[in-house]
Amino acid sequence: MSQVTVQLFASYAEAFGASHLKIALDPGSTVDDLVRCIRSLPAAGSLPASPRVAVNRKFASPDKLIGSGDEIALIPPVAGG
Amino acid sequence: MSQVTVQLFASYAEAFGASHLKIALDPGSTVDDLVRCIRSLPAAGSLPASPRVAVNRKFASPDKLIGSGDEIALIPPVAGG
Amino acid sequence: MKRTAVVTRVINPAALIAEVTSVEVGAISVFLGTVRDTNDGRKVTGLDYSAYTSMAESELSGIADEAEARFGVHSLVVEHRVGELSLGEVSVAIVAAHQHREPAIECARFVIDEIKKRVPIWKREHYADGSRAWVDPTRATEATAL
Amino acid sequence: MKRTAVVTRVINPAALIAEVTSVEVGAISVFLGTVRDTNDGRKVTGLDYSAYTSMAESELSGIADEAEARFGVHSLVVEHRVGELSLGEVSVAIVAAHQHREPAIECARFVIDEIKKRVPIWKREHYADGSRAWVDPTRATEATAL
Repeated sequence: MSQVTVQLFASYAEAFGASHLKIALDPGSTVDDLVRCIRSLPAAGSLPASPRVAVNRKFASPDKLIGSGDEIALIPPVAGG
Repeated sequence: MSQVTVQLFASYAEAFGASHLKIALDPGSTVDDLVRCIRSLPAAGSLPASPRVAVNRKFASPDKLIGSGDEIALIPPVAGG
Repeated sequence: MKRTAVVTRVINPAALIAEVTSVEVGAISVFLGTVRDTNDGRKVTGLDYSAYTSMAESELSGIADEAEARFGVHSLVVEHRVGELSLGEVSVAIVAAHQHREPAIECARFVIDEIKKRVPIWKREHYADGSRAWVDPTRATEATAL
Repeated sequence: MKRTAVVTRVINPAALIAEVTSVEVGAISVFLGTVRDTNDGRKVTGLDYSAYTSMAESELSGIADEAEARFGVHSLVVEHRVGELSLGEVSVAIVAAHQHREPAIECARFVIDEIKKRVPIWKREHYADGSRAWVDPTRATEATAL
């Protein structure tokens, strides 16, 4: 059991009323496991089924393993340009 | 028999050593007739087989009839941009 | 030469054009995104952009690397502005220079298309009634056609 | 708004961008042609452009009308410079503004492609040995790929 910090931005930060979440994960957890944890939170209703996740500033696939020192962020639909 | 003035530009002006030519044409002559007259001139060696001709500031097809008051120009390959 | 940046100040297209100007290039293609007063039929009074800045800079830099490899551009400068923007202001500028025109134009198009897909920057519209809303291009009707 | 011109002075891209900037547009696409120091492998020291000015202005205006009809641009400004140009200077500038990016980009591309086909403007290159030669894109090997 380890705790990761998940950065939130824009509409997701607004939905959770916070700039980050602390999530407890079992060792060997993947991005998909993390997303399921987050989606079980009360404020997660407005999240899409598969929100994009960045690990160490790169978009990560659902099966990517999460390490204890990783920089993790939940990425709302981008709207730059 | 009437005389038209043909404006020359760039490489064509250089080839003829002049900014315009005076060409005598039979009534009812077309752009194609005019081109054949010009190609028969001694300095016309460097002209392409079918140089583009503008009549009244528009590219003209070979069968276009030439009127006495028309503004006529021989247009070298354009190289703007 | 390649430079990409997320900036919080006004973008100066003339300065970016000067940056890529060189006797070695024959074509400069520029794309500017600007703030419109209408979106999806709704009147917009202003915008703010926010970013996951470190990742946005990394993605912009990766896009520029890909663009350089793909189009062989001589130089490429990209700036995306974040923070509060007024109507008519420039939100993003892409300036690509090449010997020839086709790769310069295609490079600028590639960069703006990729930015819209994968740079973590978000736009919030401000409306006349004082309300604000995050733009979601995966939902918007008109924005998806952008 | 549409404006086209053959000019004998320096082209100022920033002024042209300002001309099309409006809260009604979201995308500005700019194409600049600039003077390179090399063509077909030969060192170029400068250029002069000459034009059949009245017809060039008429063709530019016709191209802009076609572009507006085809792409529905909000505004379009085109300037082509003639006379003596130094290396690195801008010979042609096309600035197209639209609500959305795709038509703005396609409009600028269309205009430069059409200019290369049918605007009666001619370019003479100056070489290091003092000689000068008119560029003929129908013959040149590299220029045809432009």
